Amino acid sequence: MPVMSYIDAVTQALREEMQRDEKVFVLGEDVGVRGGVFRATNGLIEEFGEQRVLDTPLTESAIAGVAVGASCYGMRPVAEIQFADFIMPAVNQIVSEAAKMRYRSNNAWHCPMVVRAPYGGGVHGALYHSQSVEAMFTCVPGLKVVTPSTPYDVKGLLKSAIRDEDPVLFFEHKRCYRLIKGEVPNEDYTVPIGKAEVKREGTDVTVISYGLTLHFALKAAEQLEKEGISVHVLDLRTLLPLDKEAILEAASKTGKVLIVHEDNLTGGVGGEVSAIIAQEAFFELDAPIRRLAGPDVPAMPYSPPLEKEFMLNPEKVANAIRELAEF
Amino acid sequence: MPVMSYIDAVTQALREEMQRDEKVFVLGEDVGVRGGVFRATNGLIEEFGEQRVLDTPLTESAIAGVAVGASCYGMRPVAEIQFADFIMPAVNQIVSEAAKMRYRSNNAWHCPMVVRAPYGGGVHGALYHSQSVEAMFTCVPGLKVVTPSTPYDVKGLLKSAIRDEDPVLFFEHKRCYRLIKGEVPNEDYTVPIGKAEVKREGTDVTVISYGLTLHFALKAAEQLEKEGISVHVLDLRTLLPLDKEAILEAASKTGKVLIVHEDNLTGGVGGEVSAIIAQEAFFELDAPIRRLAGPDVPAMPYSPPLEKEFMLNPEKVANAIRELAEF
Amino acid sequence: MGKSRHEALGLTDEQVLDMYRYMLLARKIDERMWLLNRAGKIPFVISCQGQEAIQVGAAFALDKEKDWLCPYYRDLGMVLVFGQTARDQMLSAFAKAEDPNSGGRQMPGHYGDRRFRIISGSSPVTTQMLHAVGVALAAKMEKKDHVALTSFGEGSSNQGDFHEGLNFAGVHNLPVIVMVENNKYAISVPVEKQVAGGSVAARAQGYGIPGVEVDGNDPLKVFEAVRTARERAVKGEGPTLIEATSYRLVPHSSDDDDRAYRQKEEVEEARKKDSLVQFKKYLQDSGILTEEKEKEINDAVTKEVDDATEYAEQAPYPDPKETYTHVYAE
Amino acid sequence: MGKSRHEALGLTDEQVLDMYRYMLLARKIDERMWLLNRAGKIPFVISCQGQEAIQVGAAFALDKEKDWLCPYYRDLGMVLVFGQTARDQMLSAFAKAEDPNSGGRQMPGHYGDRRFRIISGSSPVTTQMLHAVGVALAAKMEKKDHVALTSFGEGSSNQGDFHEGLNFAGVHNLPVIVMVENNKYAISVPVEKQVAGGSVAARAQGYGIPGVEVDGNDPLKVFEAVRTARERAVKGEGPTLIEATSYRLVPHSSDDDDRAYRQKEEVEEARKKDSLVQFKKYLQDSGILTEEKEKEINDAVTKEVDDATEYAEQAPYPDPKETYTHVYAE
Ligand SMILES: Cc1ncc(C[n+]2csc(CCOP(=O)(O)OP(=O)(O)O)c2C)c(N)n1
Ligand SMILES: Cc1ncc(C[n+]2csc(CCOP(=O)(O)OP(=O)(O)O)c2C)c(N)n1
Ligand SMILES: [Mg+2]
Ligand SMILES: [Mg+2]
Repeated sequence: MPVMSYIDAVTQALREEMQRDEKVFVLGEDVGVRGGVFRATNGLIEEFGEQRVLDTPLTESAIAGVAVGASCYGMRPVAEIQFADFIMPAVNQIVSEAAKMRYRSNNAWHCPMVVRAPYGGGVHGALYHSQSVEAMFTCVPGLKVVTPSTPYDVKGLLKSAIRDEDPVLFFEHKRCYRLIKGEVPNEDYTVPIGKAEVKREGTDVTVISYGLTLHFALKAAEQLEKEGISVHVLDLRTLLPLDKEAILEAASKTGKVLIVHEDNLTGGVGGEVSAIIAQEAFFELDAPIRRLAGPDVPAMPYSPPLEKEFMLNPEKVANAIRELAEF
Repeated sequence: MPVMSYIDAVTQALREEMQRDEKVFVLGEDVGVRGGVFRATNGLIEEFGEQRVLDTPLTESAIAGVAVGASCYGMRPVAEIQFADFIMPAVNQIVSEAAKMRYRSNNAWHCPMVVRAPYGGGVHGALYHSQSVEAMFTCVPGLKVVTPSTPYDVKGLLKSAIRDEDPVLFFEHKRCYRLIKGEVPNEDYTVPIGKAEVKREGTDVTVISYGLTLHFALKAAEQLEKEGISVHVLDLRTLLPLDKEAILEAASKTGKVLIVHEDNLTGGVGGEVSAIIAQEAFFELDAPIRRLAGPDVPAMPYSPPLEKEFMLNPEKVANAIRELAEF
Repeated sequence: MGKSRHEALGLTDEQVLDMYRYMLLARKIDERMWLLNRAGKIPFVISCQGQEAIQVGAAFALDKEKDWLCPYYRDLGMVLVFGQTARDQMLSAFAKAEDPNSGGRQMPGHYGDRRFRIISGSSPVTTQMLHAVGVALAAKMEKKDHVALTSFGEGSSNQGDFHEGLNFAGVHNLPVIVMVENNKYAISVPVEKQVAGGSVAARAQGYGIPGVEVDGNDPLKVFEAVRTARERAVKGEGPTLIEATSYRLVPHSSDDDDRAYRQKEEVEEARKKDSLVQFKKYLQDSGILTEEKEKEINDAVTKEVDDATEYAEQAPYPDPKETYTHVYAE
Repeated sequence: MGKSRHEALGLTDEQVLDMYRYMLLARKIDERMWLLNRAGKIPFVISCQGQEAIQVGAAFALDKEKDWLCPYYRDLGMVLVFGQTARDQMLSAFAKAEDPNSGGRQMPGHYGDRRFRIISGSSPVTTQMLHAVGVALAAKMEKKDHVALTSFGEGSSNQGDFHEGLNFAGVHNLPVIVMVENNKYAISVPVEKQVAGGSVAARAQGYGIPGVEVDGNDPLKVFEAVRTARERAVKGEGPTLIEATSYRLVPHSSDDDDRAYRQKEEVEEARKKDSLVQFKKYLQDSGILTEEKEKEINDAVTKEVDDATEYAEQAPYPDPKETYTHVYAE
C-alpha cells in the first residue's frame, strides 16, 4: 500500500470525490491557483477548472453561506477555511443556518456540505494560527465534527464527509500535515463518521484522544510498554456524534481513563467524554477519570518557550498515564 | 426589602451603574426610545440621553466590536444582544477580540465590557428566540459567563459584571424576566462573579443547576421533601469560571449528583461539571453522576406540544432526583 | 389613446387583476392573523402590511416554475404568488403538523417550501442573502437560466452578510436579485439611524452593479425593476440591487407597541399611500376592477381565509415525538 | 519659481527628509527580517515592502500625541512614526520578553502599544475596523478632538465588519479614518477576483461619506488625503474612506511563494514605481537629499537596524510560566 502524508490524503480524497461526482466543488481563499496555503488543494484547479475550484473573496461568512445555499440547491460544496481560527466570522452561517436547516424545515431542506479547516498548534503559528476550535461546535446538534489523526482515516473520513447528507466540520491537525505519514490504499474506501477506533490494545490504562495528541499517546504507550505498563488507546476520530459505545467499552477495558486533547481543558470535548463515562460506566472505574489538556489560556503564544509550555508531548502524556497506572 | 421582578433588577442595576460611573453606557438594537424589546433599558434614555443609551444599526458584530474598541479606550460599554440567538454574528468579535485582548497584548490592553443577552425558552419563541448558547462560550478562556437565576443575583452580578475589568457575557433567562420575583435591596451591593451559591440545603441528593431550571429544581425539592427526600441545590450562577470548590463541596455533601440545564445535553456545561467531580470527588460519590438537560436537537420548536416536550419542568427534575435517591 | 401602464409593461388585464387578488389575499390573511392573535388563538404574528405591492410585483416578474426564493418574514405576498396558499399560512400560524414550511417548528413568517424552491429561512436576519448567492452560483455552474431572489428589510441590509454577498455575487457575476424592502423602520429604529447616507440602492455602485430605487407602493414599478434585473441576470450580466420603499403600516410584530417610537399621524399619512388603496384605484380608473368584480374577488378571498382558518384551527398538532426527528438524515 | 509640492502642503524640508528616513527605516527593518528568516533565526516575517509611503504619509498627517491607531500587520512604517523603534520590531521578530506589542506572544506584525495609543491587533482581518469606530465613538462621547485611523488590505475590506463599521460610523458621524492599503493581492488572489467593481473607494458613496483614491506610492498625496480626512473628522463631519494603491513587492509572507500566481515581470514593473525610489528622486531633484545627507541617513538607519538586531537576538525569552498570566485581571 502506498505510504503518504496526512495532507496528501486530503488532496487525494478531494480529487477522487470530484472525479466521482460532478456536484462536488471546492471553494475558499487561495484554494485555486495557489493550491491552498498548505497545498491541500494542489493540482485541483488544473484538473477541474476554476469553476469547481473557486477562489473566493476574503470572506468566511460568505464562504459558509454560499455553501449553505449551493448545498440546498443540490451541490456538494467543500469549503476551506484557511485556518480554523478564522471560522469565527462564519459561525452564524454554520450554527444558525447549516446546522438547523434540516430540522427547521421539517426535513424538506438539508445541507450536504463540508467545511475543512486546519487546526492545532506546534507550528509557530501563535494565537491565531494554532487554535483548537472544536468545542465551540461539538455542542451544536445538527453538525458533525470530524478530527482524523492518520492519513488512512483522513482519506476515508473526508470521503464520508463529502457523501454525508448533513453539514460536516472536518478539522485537520496542521502539525500532522507533513509529520504524520501512513499507508493509504489507492482504492476508494470510506471510514464511517461516528465511529471511534482502538488504535492500540492494552490492559492497564485507557487513553482516549484524537488528532495530534493521539500520536503522543501512542508514543507514550510504546515507551511505557518497556516499563511494563500496558496502554489501551482509543482514537475518537469523530467528536460529534461521539461513539458512546466505543468510549464505554474502552473505559471498561482497564477501569482507568485518561482523556487527552490539545484544546484547552475547560469546556473541551474531554468533559463530555468524562461525563458519559461517569454516568454509564461508573461501576467499571477503578480510579478517578483524568483529563490532560491544553491550558486554560486564550490561545497558544508564539515565543518558543511559551509554545512548548502550552503544547502537550509524549512525555507529559506518559507521566499522566504512569500516575494513573500507579493509582 | 422591595420585591421586584428579574427584569426590573436588570434595569435597576443598569440605572445605578450609569449613575455611579459616567463611563458606563448602553448600546444595542432598540435599547433607546423603545427601551429594549423586553423593556430592560426602559427609562434609561430619558435619564441619560441618547449618547449613553445608543440605538445602533442592526449589526451585532458592530455592537460587539465597537464595545471592544470603546472599552479599550476606557469606556464601560454594556452591549445588548436582542436575543442570545443573535449573538452568532458577533462571535468573532467576542471570541477572537474581547476574550484575547488582554492576553495577546501582554496585559497592556483589556476589555471591560459586558454583553447582555436574553436566552432560554418556554416563551413560544421557536428555534431562534429560545436558544441557550452558553456552551459556545464557556470553552473560551478570557471570557466570563454569568447566568443568574434570581432578581437579587441579577442586580448584584450585573453590577459586578459592569465593574469587572474583563469581558463578561451576561445571559438573562427570558422566561424568568417576569415570572421570577424576589427581594432586592435598594442599596448598592454586588455578588461576586465566580461564586456559586447553595440555594437550598439537603442531605440525600445534590442538584447543580442555573437559570430557569434552578427554579424547577427548587420546586422539585419542595415536593420531594414531602416524600422524605432531602435535596441540596447549588446554583452555579457563573459558568465561567466555574466555582470548583463549591461544586466539589456540594457533590460531596450527598454523594449523589444530578446536573440540570435547559441547554442541550451534549457539550453543555454539565459535562464540565461532571468531569470536575469525576476527577476530584470521585471517592465521595455513591452513584453515577446524572445529567438532565435539553434534548440534543438543533433548537426549541414553536408548536406547543413540541416546546413542552423540549422544556424541562419540576416534574421531570423530580423524577430524576427520585431515581437517584433510590439508587 | 395610449396604452395603459400595465399594457405598456406587457401585462394583461387578467394579470393585473390577479396581482391585486394576491395583494388582497396577503392583506386579509395578515389581518386575520392579528385578530386571531388578539383573541389569544395564535401566539405571534409578523406582518406584510404595507409591503404587498413589493412582494407581489416582484414575484410576478419571476419565473414561478424555475426561479428560487430566499425571502424574509414579511414576504407573504411573494410566497403566495409562488404557490403557497392561505391554508398553508394558517397551518403555520397555528403551528400545526401540516404546516409546509416547518411542520409547526418555526414561527409564522419563516417561509420554506421545496415545492416552490423557497429555501427555508431562519430568524437571524440577512443570512438568506448568502443562500441566494449560493443558489445563483449553482445556476452558473450548472448553466441553468434561473435566478435567485432574496429580500430583507433596510435595517437588515446593514449586516455584514449583505456586503459579503453582494461582493461575492459581483465578483462572480451571479444571477441574483437582492431586493431590500425599505419600510422605514427596523422595529423602533428609523431608517435615518440605520442606513448611513440614507440610500441602500446607492450601495450598489460600490460593487459595480446597478442599484435601483423604486416606489414600493406601486406593484407595476416593482414588477418592471425586477423584470429588468431578471433579464440582466439570465444574460449573465450579474446581480442587481433593488430598494423598494414603502411603509410598515402596523407594529413590528404582535409583541411590539409602535406608539413608543412613532406618531399616529405618520402612520395615517402612510395609509393614504397604501398600495392596496392606490392599486385598487388604478384598476378602477382603468375600468378593469368593476364593482362587481371587486365584490367577487373580495368574497372569494374572504372565503379562502375563512376556510383556511377553520381548517388550520382544527388540524392536529405535531406529535411530541417530532421534537426528536430530522436532526440528521434518517 | 513656485513652491515645491511639499512646501505647498506646509511641510518643511526637515519633515520630508524625516518621512524619507522613516520609509527607509521600515524598509531596512523589513529586509533584515527576511535575511534573519532565511538564516533560520526567526520563524516568520510579514512585510511592509511597497507600502511604506502609505503608512508614513498617513502617520505624518495625524497627531502623534493624541490620535489612535488600529493598524494591520503591514503597518511597520506607521507604528515607527508613532514611536515604536527598530528595537521594538526586532524584539517582536525574535519573540522576546521585552517585545512591547505582546511580550513575544504574538507573531511579528501584530502591533499594539499603549504608549502610542495603538490598540493591539489580532490575525483575523478587519476586526480592528470596529475597534477604531469604538474609539471614535468614545471620542465623540467624551468630546475629545482626536481621531482613530484604521487600515487593512483591499482583500480584507470585503469582510462584513468593513460594512458594519462604515455604516455605524456614518450613522453616528464619528471621527474615524478608514484607510485601505490596496497592494493588488490578497495572498494569491488578485484584486479583480476580490473587489467587485474594482474600487474600494467607490463604496464610500453608499454610506454618504467621501471616498478618496490616492496614489499609494506617493507619501505626499497620502499625507494630503489623510490630513483632509482628519480635518473633517475633528470638525464633526464624520468618517472618510481612503483607498491608497501601491503594490506588494514581496511574497505575502515568509511562508508564501508568489511565483505560483504572478509573473516576475509584473513585480519588476512595480519595483520601478517603488515609493522609496520615487520619493528619493523627488528629494534629490528638490535638492534636499544631497549625496552626503543620503549617506548619513543610510548609515544611521543601518546602524539602528544592526543594533536592534543584536540587542533583540541576545534578549531573554519570556519565562515559560508567562504562558499562564494575563488571562484575566490579576
Ligand atoms: C441578527 C439579528 N439580530 C436581531 C434580530 C431581531 N430583529 C428581528 S426583525 C428586526 C428588525 C428588522 O428591520 P428591517 O431589516 O428593517 O426589516 P423590517 O422588520 O422592517 O421589515 C430585528 C432587530 C434578528 N432577527 N436577527
Ligand atoms: C478572517 C481571516 N481570514 C483569513 C485570513 C488569512 N489571511 C491573512 S492575510 C490574508 C490576505 C489579506 O489580503 P489583503 O487584505 O489584501 O491584505 P494584504 O496582505 O494584501 O496587505 C489572508 C487571506 C485571516 N488572517 N483572517
Ligand atoms: Mg424595515
Ligand atoms: Mg492586498
